[in-house]
Amino acid sequence: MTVLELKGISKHFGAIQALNDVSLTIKPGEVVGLMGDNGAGKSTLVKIIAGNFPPSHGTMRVLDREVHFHKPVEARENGIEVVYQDLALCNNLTAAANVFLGRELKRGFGPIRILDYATMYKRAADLFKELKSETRPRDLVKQMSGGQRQAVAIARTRLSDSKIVLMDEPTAAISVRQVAEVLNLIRRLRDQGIAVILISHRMPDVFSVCDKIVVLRRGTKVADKLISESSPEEVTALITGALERA
Amino acid sequence: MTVLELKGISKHFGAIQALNDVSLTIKPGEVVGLMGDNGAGKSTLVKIIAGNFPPSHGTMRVLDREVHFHKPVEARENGIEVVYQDLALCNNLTAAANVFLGRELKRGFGPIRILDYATMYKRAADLFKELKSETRPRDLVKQMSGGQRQAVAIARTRLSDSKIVLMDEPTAAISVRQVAEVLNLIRRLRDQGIAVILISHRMPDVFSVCDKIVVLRRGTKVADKLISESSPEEVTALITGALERA
Amino acid sequence: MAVSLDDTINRQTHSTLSWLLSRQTFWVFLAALLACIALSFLTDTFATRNNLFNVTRNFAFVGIVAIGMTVVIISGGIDLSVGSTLCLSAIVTGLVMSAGYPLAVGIALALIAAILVGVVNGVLIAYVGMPPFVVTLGMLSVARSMALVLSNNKMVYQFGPDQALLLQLGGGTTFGIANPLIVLAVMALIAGFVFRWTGWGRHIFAIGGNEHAAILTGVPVRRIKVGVYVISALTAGIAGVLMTGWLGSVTTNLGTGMELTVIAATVIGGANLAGGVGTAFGAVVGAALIEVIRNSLILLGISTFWQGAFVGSFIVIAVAFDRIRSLRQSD
Amino acid sequence: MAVSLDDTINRQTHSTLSWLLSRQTFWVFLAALLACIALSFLTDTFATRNNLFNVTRNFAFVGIVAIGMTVVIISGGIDLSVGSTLCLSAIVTGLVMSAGYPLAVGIALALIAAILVGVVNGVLIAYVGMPPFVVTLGMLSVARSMALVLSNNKMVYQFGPDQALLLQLGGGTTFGIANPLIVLAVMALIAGFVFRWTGWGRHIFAIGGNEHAAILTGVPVRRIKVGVYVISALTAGIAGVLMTGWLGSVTTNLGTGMELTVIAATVIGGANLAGGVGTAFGAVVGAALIEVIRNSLILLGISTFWQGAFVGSFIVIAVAFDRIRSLRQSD
Amino acid sequence: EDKILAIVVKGLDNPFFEEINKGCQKWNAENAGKGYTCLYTGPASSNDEAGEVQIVDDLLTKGVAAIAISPSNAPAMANLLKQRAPTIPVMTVDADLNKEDAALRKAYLGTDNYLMGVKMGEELQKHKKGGTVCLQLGNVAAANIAARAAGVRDTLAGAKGIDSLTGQNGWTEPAGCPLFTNDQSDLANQQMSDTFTANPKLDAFVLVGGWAQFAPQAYAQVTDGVMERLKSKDLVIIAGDTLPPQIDALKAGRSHAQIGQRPFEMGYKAPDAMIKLINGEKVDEILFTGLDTCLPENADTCLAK
Ligand SMILES: Nc1ncnc2c1ncn2[C@@H]1O[C@H](COP(=O)(O)OP(=O)(O)OP(=O)(O)O)[C@@H](O)[C@H]1O
Ligand SMILES: Nc1ncnc2c1ncn2[C@@H]1O[C@H](COP(=O)(O)OP(=O)(O)OP(=O)(O)O)[C@@H](O)[C@H]1O
Ligand SMILES: [Mg+2]
Ligand SMILES: [Mg+2]
Repeated sequence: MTVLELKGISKHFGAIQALNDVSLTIKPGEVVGLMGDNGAGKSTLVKIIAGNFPPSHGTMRVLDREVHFHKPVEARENGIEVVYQDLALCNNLTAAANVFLGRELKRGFGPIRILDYATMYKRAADLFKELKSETRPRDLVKQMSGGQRQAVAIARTRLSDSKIVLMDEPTAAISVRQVAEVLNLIRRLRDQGIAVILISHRMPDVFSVCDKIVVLRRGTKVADKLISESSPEEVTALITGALERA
Repeated sequence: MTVLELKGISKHFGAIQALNDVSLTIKPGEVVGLMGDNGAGKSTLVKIIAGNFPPSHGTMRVLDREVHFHKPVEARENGIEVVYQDLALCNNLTAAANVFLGRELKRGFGPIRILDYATMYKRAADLFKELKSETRPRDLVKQMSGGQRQAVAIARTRLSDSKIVLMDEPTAAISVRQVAEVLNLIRRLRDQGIAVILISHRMPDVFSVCDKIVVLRRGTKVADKLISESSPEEVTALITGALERA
Repeated sequence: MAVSLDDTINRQTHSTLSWLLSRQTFWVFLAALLACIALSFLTDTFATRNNLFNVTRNFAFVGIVAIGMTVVIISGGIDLSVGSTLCLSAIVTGLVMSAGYPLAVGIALALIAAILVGVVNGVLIAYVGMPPFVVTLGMLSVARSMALVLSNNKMVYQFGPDQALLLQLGGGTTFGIANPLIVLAVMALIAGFVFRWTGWGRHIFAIGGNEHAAILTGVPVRRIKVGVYVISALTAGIAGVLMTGWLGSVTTNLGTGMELTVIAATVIGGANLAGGVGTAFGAVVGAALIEVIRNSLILLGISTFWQGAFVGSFIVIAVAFDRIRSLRQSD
Repeated sequence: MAVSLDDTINRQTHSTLSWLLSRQTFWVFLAALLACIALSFLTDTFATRNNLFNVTRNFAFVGIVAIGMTVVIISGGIDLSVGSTLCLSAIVTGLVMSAGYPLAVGIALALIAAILVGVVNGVLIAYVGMPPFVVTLGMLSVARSMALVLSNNKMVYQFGPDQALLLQLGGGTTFGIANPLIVLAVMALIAGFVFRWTGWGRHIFAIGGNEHAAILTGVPVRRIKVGVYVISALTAGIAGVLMTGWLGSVTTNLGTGMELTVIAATVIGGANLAGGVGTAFGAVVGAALIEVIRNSLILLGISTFWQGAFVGSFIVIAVAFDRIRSLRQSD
Repeated sequence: EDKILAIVVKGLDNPFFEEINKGCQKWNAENAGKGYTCLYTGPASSNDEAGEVQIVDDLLTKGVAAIAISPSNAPAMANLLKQRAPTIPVMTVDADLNKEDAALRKAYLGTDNYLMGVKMGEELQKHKKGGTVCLQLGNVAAANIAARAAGVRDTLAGAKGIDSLTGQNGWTEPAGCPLFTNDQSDLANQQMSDTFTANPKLDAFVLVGGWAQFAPQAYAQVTDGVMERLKSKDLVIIAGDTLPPQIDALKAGRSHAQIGQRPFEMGYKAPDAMIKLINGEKVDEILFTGLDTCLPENADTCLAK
């Protein structure tokens, strides 16, 4: 069984060919490191999987069923959760409100259902604690540091039963302490059978948690192999173009 | 001689004490790694040095002269260049326009001085080449990838004779290839006698280029020592709080 | 260590008082209150039952529309078509009732006309992706033109069998309080509740804060945006019906330029045109303040030539005051 | 490797044609052109010298103010006070000249009054940090109130010894072209040059794109913003003087509601209210299109009741067209 | 195809002008097939003076057989006529050009506005021999309103050229008066009630134009507050125009006299006047439409048929 299967995905923006015939298969509980130079097309690939925009060509299957996402929420309904590179936070809302955005908890008296602030604060606090992040659920995101913001974005993916979590440079702006937590989190996801795609420029991170590594170069996939069969040196060579293909 | 000397700098935002009595001395050509947990106050410190806002308490000296910056351009006039964490780019302008923003090149016929597009494109292209970044000077920043944007922000600091360059996580979003270039750039700056403050969460980067390391913890300086006398383990312990002070 | 993390996470960063003091709405409320107190001493006519009744009734119309405008502004939009929508709804009420239909039919059709305006605005903004300023600027012309065409530019002042009911609705009182004021109060309470306690309310703030993030997190942004413009048009429609009842006649220049007054009220009350910030109470306070200024100029015998200067300066001062306070705080 | 990097860096990503086709201004220009051609066939009066003269003269006033508005909108602001500023400047011209002073003094004082308005707007926006919408909304009331107070609400229509000169300036022609049109052309050329070739022009685009970034990179944001509002007020002032000359009299109604027409023209011409985008040529084309619509309705004998519907729809269609095209492209 | 006789009014948003339109349409109905059509038009808003000038300009270009204008900005309109020097007959209705520009139009058909003001003043003086009086004016700077106000003031003061009543003949205007309504009936009523509140002893209120009464219900509420004083004629209200809701107000005792213009007659007679001018027949330069003086006792019969 595959969680996600991409076949011949291409994407161009006007004259720019961001992705060129990329195919990819991911099994449950697999952690895939997606690497590549800046502008190689990593974020574009993530956005296509997450339903932000459709590919110019190519097909996508989730759990062996062909899917065509027209908006992000459809991807989420198919069990795909994303931590975006730009985090996608509302600065004017609190951390807890951002975590629960789009799936607020409610409590009801009869047909009237109102927001359940207490539970949302409580659960958000628990999530932040799990991530070992000093983030206050009641604080506005506006005033938060880069790492705190990242914690909010990551906490979001933990709300539902997802099958695959896409993380676009989740460790880029966070401190050693929290990097370790994110990597632990990825391991925990894997143990629960959730697949993870980790985009990162940090070689050590990728080599410490990933099972498989995929390298994009100018929109084309130039490597797709088990981490145990590769090495940081090889990957660096692939990224920089010193090595054509592996 | 010191390039920069901070004495007892504190900063609070309402109830939040972001910096607490931080003192720091930097000599010409010294590369200082500034580390700390998320929200430790690193960016706040950088913004104070760069003249974005004044400190609540404390004094600052540049080249042994006390300074009080009221706006960023005053810091720049004192030879302080900054790469901000959020990059400070105008999405609607081209890469070249962003590089030269605020100090456009002009050519004149008599008193009328018009923008010198050709030279600006040329010089921007040279700077990007120097950084080994595939960034097109005529492209709008809007459409650029994270790394390309970073290259634009870094290119900016190379325009003038600066005495100190502050870099707030310049390598956070860029690929291995360009990380190496940025680190090389830092070394080249050092060789020219320019001091650098490098904020980074990437231990290997800090240990490969810095002479000195400063660790902030919840707004307080908990370490300020030569890199040769420290170790990644010690720094990690300082950041996480496992070690109180060193 | 775990305890200290817990502590940090649960720390309260604002006291209730400092929260209150940081709200523009609070300061404007204070300003309005002080103005009223000053006027009660300066004139012996301001604090009379009659004058207070007039003042409250007068600002109710602007206040009702301002609540709808607040919703739009929170979502990061703007609605310039409210004045024309109000006119259209008033004309429809008048025409339907003068054709002999009962009040309920008149109101229903008037509100349907208003909702249609809102739907067109909303669809163009949410689905075609056009800027709200442009769409509603266009609608400002179109809706008033429709009112002209429908009424053939005739003054409508006879409202058929239910005329008394209509006049009572807009011009009458309940327990000594002007009916429009009661409508305003009810709507403000509903809006306040929705903003704070419902997912929909949360979502309009999210859209105003970062629309892109709202889309990515699965907020039904387009549907909500259509709803937002429908609500704005609906409040204008309700105000149109009530104004018809109050005035006892409709002409096609009703509500001309009203959009700017309404936006002024909303902004004075603390809504931020950049989106993501605003309160229902603020809209009401803003509307009240503008009316108190207008009323006081006449009571104090100041030439109406100066009215614009006073109202305009007050718009600026209300917001400047808030800005200066927040500038000082951030230093 | 080095060659390939060079290649990439120097690659051209847009052809001139695709660049042209991606501009709203181009499409609106095309629309205006087609409308003119159609009208030339549908009516035998449109393409007459006389009518073309009228049309061009009429849109010149809106066009002149739209150029100033474009500057403001590029910088990410908005100026709602232009209609009132225009009126104030016209009133000052009238009063000064009817008091017997020469034309030059009248114009100088009128423009000084306009500049004052711009300075107040600019300082409040740039230095106090208030939102432009609020400040200029306040100024909309204040400036007109000043015009009322100065003129004592009397119509001014005798302009002293230099009356003939003034009337010639606003209503006369040079080489058969209406003077206001010449002023418009000169101003559009200057604006186009400034936008493209000066640091100041570059900086207003930067401020509109990311004000924070502009501050950090040392652009004198505050000073530029004050300048922007002064320019906007100044264009309104110039239009005010010219309109006085064209109309041959001034009342305090002049320019009422004009801000919305001007903004519509600017937006139709491709300026983006979010800031950072706009052209001088676009402002002129937008103003021309609105006037052609108005003129054609009369020539075609369509009931004036429908005029608002046409103008409003066209505002929406012009921008919708651009939106739909860009939506399709991004798919 | 019929030739066009155009009537250009100040703004389509005013019910008064709609009466002109009715006259124009009645003329069309009665004169179908005679080679002429009456066209009623104007800018959307009465505030849009420049717009009115542009419309006239466009109509001259389009080519009409004759034109009748109600200028909002008389000198501006005169200026246009000077420049275009049209060869077709031009006349004015409802509002005239200034005296010095009278040569630019062949005829004026409409109310004698000064006389209308005089009549208002006379009606007021039947009830009051002095006191405080507040005038409510309309759109800023409208010449016809100004002429009426002058008539009222001159009559009350018993002298010519009075700018403001400051005690002449016992009449004064309190602070804050006169009021300008911008032609908006809601604002007109708000101003009225505020003025009654501010000046509880006010002796008289002259609605130089009838805007407040165009909103009969609001007007009723405003006057309810002073009904006792109206009944006892302690407070006197004199108003301009006699549109149906105004007659209702008069009958209800909410005003003491209404001086009416005859807009329908203007719209109905203007086409005939224009045809005469086209044919070179002689037309009086000033064609005053009459004034109706409506009092509570003759409210049902005062209007000219
Ligand atoms: N909306 C867009 N319009 C036009 N071009 C785009 C758009 N989005 C991305 N691109 C281009 O597509 C290419 C791939 O961009 P993408 O963001 O996927 O790179 P990336 O691999 O995520 O890089 P980074 O590591 O810097 O984040 C780049 O050349 C970029 O300029
Ligand atoms: N403008 C502001 N208003 C209120 N609080 C602020 C503001 N800027 C920063 N803070 C707070 O100050 C503290 C320090 O923030 P700062 O951005 O300096 O952290 P940092 O060390 O740069 O973290 P990171 O590594 O995540 O970038 C944080 O708690 C943050 O929430
Ligand atoms: Mg990316
Ligand atoms: Mg930081």
